[in-house]
Amino acid sequence: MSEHPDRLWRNPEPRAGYDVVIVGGGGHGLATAYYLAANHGIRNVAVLEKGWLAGGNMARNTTIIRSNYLWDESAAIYEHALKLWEGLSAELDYDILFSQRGVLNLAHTLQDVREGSRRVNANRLNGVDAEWLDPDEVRKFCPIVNTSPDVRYPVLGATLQPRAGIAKHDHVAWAFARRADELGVDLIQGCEVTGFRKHGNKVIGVETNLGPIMAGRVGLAAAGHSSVLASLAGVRLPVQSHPLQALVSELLEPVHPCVVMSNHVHVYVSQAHKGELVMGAGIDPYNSYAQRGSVHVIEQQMAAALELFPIFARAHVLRTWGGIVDVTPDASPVIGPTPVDNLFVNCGWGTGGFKATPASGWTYAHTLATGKAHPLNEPFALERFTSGALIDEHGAAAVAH
Amino acid sequence: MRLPEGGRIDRTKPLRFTVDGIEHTGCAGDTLASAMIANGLLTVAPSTYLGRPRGIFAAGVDEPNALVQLDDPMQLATTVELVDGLAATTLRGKGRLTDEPDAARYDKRNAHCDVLVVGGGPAGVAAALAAGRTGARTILADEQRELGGSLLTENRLLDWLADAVEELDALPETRVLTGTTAFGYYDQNFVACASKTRLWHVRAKHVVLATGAHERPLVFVDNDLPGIMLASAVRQYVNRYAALPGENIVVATTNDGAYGTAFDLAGRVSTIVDSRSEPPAELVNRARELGIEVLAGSTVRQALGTQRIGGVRVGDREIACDVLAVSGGWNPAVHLFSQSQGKTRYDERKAAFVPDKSVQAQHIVGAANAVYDLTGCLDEGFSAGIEAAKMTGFDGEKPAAPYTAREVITDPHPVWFVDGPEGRQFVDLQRDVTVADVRRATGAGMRSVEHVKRYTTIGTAHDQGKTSGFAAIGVIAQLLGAESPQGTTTYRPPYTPVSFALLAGRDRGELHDPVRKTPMHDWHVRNGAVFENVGQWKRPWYYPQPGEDMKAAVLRECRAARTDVAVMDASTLGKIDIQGPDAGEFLNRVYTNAFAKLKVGHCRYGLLCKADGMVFDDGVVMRVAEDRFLATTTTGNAAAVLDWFEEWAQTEWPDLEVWFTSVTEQWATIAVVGPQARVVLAIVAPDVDCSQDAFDFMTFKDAFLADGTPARIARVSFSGELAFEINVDGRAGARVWDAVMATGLPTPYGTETMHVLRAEKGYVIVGQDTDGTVTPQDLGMEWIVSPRKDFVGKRSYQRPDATRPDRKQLVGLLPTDPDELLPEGAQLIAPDTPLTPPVPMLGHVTSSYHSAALERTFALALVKGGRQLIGRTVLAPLRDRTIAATITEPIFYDPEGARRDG
Amino acid sequence: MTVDLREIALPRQVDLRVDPIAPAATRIGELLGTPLPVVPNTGSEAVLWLGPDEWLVFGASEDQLRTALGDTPGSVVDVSANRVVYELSGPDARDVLEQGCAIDLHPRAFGPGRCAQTMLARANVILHQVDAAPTYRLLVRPSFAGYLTSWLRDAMSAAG
Amino acid sequence: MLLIPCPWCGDRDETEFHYGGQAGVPYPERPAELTDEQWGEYLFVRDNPKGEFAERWSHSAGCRRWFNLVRNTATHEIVR
Ligand SMILES: Cc1cc2nc3c(=O)[nH]c(=O)nc-3n(C[C@H](O)[C@H](O)[C@H](O)COP(=O)(O)OP(=O)(O)OC[C@H]3O[C@@H](n4cnc5c(N)ncnc54)[C@H](O)[C@@H]3O)c2cc1C
Ligand SMILES: NC(=O)c1ccc[n+]([C@@H]2O[C@H](COP(=O)([O-])OP(=O)(O)OC[C@H]3O[C@@H](n4cnc5c(N)ncnc54)[C@H](O)[C@@H]3O)[C@@H](O)[C@H]2O)c1
Ligand SMILES: Cc1cc2nc3c(=O)[nH]c(=O)nc-3n(C[C@H](O)[C@H](O)[C@H](O)COP(=O)(O)O)c2cc1C
Ligand SMILES: [Zn+2]
Repeated sequence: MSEHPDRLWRNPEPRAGYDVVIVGGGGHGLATAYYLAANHGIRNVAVLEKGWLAGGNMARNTTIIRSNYLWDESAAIYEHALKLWEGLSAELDYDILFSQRGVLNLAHTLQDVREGSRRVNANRLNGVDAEWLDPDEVRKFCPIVNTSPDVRYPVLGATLQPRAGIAKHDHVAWAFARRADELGVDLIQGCEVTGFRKHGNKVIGVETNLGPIMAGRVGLAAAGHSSVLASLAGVRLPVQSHPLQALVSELLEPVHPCVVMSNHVHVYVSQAHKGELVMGAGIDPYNSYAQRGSVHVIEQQMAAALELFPIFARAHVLRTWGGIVDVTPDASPVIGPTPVDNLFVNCGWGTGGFKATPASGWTYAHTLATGKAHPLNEPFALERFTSGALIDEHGAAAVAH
Repeated sequence: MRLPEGGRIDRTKPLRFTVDGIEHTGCAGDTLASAMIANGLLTVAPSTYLGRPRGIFAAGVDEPNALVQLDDPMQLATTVELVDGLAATTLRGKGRLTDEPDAARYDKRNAHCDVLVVGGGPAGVAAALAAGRTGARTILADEQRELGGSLLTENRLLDWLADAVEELDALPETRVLTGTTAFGYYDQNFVACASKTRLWHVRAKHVVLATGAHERPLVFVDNDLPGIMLASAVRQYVNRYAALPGENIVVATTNDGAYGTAFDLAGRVSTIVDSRSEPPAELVNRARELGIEVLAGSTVRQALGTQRIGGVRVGDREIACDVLAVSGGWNPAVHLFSQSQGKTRYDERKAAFVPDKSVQAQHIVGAANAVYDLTGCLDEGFSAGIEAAKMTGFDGEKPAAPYTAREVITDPHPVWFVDGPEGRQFVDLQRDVTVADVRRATGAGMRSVEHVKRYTTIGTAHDQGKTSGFAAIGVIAQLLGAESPQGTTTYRPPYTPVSFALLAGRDRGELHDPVRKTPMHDWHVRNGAVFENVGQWKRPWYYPQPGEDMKAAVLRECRAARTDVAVMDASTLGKIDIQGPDAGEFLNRVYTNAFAKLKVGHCRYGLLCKADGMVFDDGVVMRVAEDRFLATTTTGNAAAVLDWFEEWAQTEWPDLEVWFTSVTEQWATIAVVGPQARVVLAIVAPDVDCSQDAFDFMTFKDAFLADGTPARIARVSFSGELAFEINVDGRAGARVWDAVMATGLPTPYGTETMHVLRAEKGYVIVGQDTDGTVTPQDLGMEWIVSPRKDFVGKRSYQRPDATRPDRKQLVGLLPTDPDELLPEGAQLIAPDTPLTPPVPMLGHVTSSYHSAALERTFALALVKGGRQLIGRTVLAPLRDRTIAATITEPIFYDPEGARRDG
Repeated sequence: MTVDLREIALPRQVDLRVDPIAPAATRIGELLGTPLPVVPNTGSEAVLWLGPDEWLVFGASEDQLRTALGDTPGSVVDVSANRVVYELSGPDARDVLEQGCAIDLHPRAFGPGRCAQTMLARANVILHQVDAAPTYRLLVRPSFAGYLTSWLRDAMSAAG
Repeated sequence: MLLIPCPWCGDRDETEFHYGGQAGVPYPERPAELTDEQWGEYLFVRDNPKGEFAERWSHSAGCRRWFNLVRNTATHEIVR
């Protein structure tokens, strides 16, 4: 398996119409297109991307993959994703550098300990690998974590998902893109959807800067821009767009063997394959589409990082950036139909949708192909905000990941 | 080699240093790189991935090769100031973190100014002078140790510079920050600047960017050999540091800039290779006068040599040299400008991306604005300085220019790359990326420079593409047959790398996050308390006596509370004073139960829900007067509840006359709990009749304690026992606590015992027994949800999901084995459920303890349809065992409530 | 380093809420011997502006103020124990504060008679400049006092 | 780091404020009369425009007053 294949995509001109038009060429849009073609044989598909493919959050995320979510519905879909991740390099014939190095979620308060243990127990019963580590075991698993009891918020333990880890985000996007392209999907870059063609309450196509494109079904996969697009079709979504920042250090000799996340002190970090430390923190509080945030968030993140990892003190921040995350009231996504016929939405993954990419594509493709939810995404419908049947994953999403 | 004279180094101050363990000597004023060159050390560690020999290439922040490890894992030899004893190790692209503690101290400064000037070259110095003279508060920041920028390279206007530096230092409202890099330009003119150990937060009314320009390399075969250097760098080493990198120099250029290098090194330069077929005659003539051959319309095709450049191939000719000084053109340093959301455009004539539109209150001047003649740079700087000052309310004259010679800068003729054998024309030296790599990316279908960046990793190394970025853009354009370059990648902070420790500043160790302490804290410490972090507070968790473990201590504390008397420091509870004629009405609208009719002198427990109906906080509210209440909140939510009240009062019901004041720390609170509580009260507050008849449950009295301290004593109980809460002025807290302890009766207890006692009574802890998905009804607290009035969140209980019969409900659990403690967080399943995932779960254990009173373990849990399952058995499957338990009512102790009266 | 830090004891502190144009506000001004400041971020030894209808009053008691308030809707709360008071004084005092306080303390923007509710490092404070020495008063919740004084001492050692 | 104009205290750093989301979404007059859809919409759905946005802030570390601003969510410019 080569690092990069010689051929990725064709750069076609858009055709007049497609069976399915997917708006947004991020990880989710590309995976959806691939599974539409691969699982459902629907190949007359276009992915419309206003910028460059996978240039949104897909290019910006800290690549943490795990499935140790609390609620059954979440565990099911994220675990489905994790199983797909485990075979993805082979299936797509592209090395996505999936590294199952284990993810630690640190507990710093007694309540963190209770929540961690609750999650570990739920995970096990849901078939998700999970362990509880005491501070000593934490130190053995990740020797650079400061487990001294004398710090402001000592490490009281951690959950560990051994099968969790990281992958190379760009490779994932390109791998899906290449296979979708091979199967006949048109990946159209520089194509911004600016409106919808409707017939009564039915969407029949989209308006773009490259002209109208007709569509049997339209699937939105625009992450941070979901509200903007949905509002063009007259749909209001329960999402708010916020900046989420991340940063990398210079390349370093290996020091950090796993992924560490801490809700309480607000930081998460891993060391990427090349050697840079990749880290993030919480979202900036205000709404924004600017793909950047405020520097005090980074400063606080660094202070938190040094509490956990004193050895990082002299490392340097090389680059900071921001993405636009679409946050729902319950920190769980929305995948399913909208009140407008033939218009579907996949959004609200907020700070944690990279890990879901294959399962999001899998279930969304099913939904777009059949018009109906897959059992895995059924609970993630818009209706839950009416019924109140939320899937509140704030515990899992208190820190971005 | 060190030149015998010239330069701005101090030859009388020799400094010893080592590179890779070998000792050398440099001078004060050197950078590590200039000292290395002066010692004949041009070669640094081999390249990161291909292991090719590499040498010092630049003289500043744009250096791609000369990475060294000092204490820091990665530094540029070109920006490290030489100090005595410096020990550097050259690095192959990767740094190493070490465990050695960092002795440096880091701090931060907030600074406000009218005009911030970034960059202290001629343009920036001019701007700062002009602005500073008006009296405007002016800050001039430059990353280098000395002001002057390219003047120091070009040896020009040094006298003017010296005068300017002196004047700037003397201006009372002007501050010069050398060695300080503006690394991030954020919203509303917030500019973050870094020196080695100080981080500046500068908020400027106006910003003048005078950040200069970066010279571009040339892309040809083997263009990475040591000895190939930027022309301006060669000039800087010679003029500023008297460090000569070679004796036999060829200059290859696409523009006028490099002629200065050739002229300043005349005698050592044999040839200028100029891509332009007609370079300016003036320059050509001057070169010839100096004995330098000019090859017009030519480019270097290949560098010759293996370990170091030995010559170049130009057309069919080979020209020997030991240094090749290259200039592929100039890129205005628009990094900060772009960070500030300024837009750039491609300028065909200048062959560069130049500033187009500013978004913030800002000027961009000099080479950063693609103005390359000194006269022009000075003029723009002076004008910008004056304009900036005027825009911020100051006035003055534009200073007279110290230099007005007209220099004509002729347009460059860019050469994006010269073709040759695969894989040897380097685009990004630090990432070892070649034209062939870029060709693979474009061949694979990539069109966007952003894709090529990510496919090849161009521009993502330590130098963030300061030299390579534009080369890549040009190469892509040429490969795709585009007419001109299509755009840059995004400029992001930091402009140059910033250490983690600097960003963290002082917020480390003890100062990482405030530790909040109650007035009685010292007593707790003296008496051996083990503390728990609750929010930012330190709360006593339990008080082990010698030989006791936590379990023993807690059982003892519990026993004391149930059979004798025990006290707890409850000062951390949030307290909000609520006043105004509409205070009662307000509380009615936010709490689930009614408060308007609460009698003065009485207390009532209340529950707050969010609009979605989920429990958010709880606490006791006292009615102090007709128009005055005192509400308590949980420790962790004190600020959130006050915010919540303010939000509703101000934004929804501005017509209500009600005001809130946080009095959390006005009061210290001591809970005296247990059947003997009255005995303690009788000693501490002898004037208070605390008999059952005189002091009702859920009432309070204002009184004086034995020592005259005024107190508010409430009869409330979170344990089910007879209990009094003594509230006193926070300043008297420690004293009154001492008085209570001096009775010799009570046992102090901590939060763990408090949790056990309340759980025995089935009282919930918000956040432990609830998780934002739990309604009052789920907790079995229908009684507190008023059917008669509306309140925030009430509508939510009519939603289909809120009325499901299988909602999780609070129940009690008694493990079958009375010694078995259910772990908090254990999941519960029905008996006989097969353990093949996904295993259907019924709920989870929220609280679980050993009970002294029950002489067994017990727990609280949230269980689906739990109230219907009372009496049934559930299982908690754990990693190593399964615990069986019976579902019970969630009240284990004194269900009749007989004990609260003592 | 030329800066001095000490804790001082102030007479009673009372938080007052009243409509500044109500006659009661005038009555209270008379009681205090100085009108309630209505210019934001200003104050004196007797009273500090905290908000458009909120003041921190020094010296007068809750009862006195309540009497002066009379029937006018408002709020009077004794908060004497709610904040401790430090004085930071000397030529480097501003430099110390600038290490953790983001508001502009330059004499052109701040000065004797100015006050602000703001953040100093990670603690909420009321900052009040009393003279041009400069001397600043810092009013902070007692639970934060340990943190704040440690922080100040550290900043003092880096000042100048 | 946004610079936010508190109408009372003047310009202060963003860190002194608490964000309150969309402005002008009143609590329904008679919640009990709303359909589940309408109530759900009130609870969970807010505008999220790219561009000018009328939003609420509270000066939580200062005067504690809530106020409204119009800010451009694409540029962070505070319009009024
Ligand atoms: C800093 C950061 C760190 C993160 N870390 C993690 C992590 O560690 N683990 C994890 O699981 N998740 C993480 N996430 C979240 C994750 O990145 C996202 O949830 C996920 O990428 C969203 O799906 P996507 O890839 O399809 O989105 P995107 O890549 O954002 O794709 C949406 C695409 O839609 C396009 N688009 C928008 N409007 C239009 C239009 N009108 N017409 C055409 N195209 C349009 C956009 O240009 C964009 O390319 C992180 C996010 C950020 C910002
Ligand atoms: N002949 C040519 O083609 C050519 C080309 C480029 C420059 N020049 C000459 O260069 C000079 C340009 O003057 P100038 O003042 O515009 O630029 P300059 O290069 O002289 O000065 C810029 C200064 O800004 C500093 N700087 C850059 N970014 C910074 C940051 N983020 N933080 C702190 N400091 C930063 C640099 O270290 C430098 O000292 C003129 O004298 C001009 O003749 C000539
Ligand atoms: C996992 C990961 C690792 C990254 N590593 C680097 C890196 O080593 N060097 C670098 O300059 N940028 C790195 N980046 C950041 C990208 O350069 C870029 O900032 C990010 O994709 C956002 O795009 P933008 O900054 O162009 O908006 C990394 C990004 C991610 C998500
Ligand atoms: Zn304010």
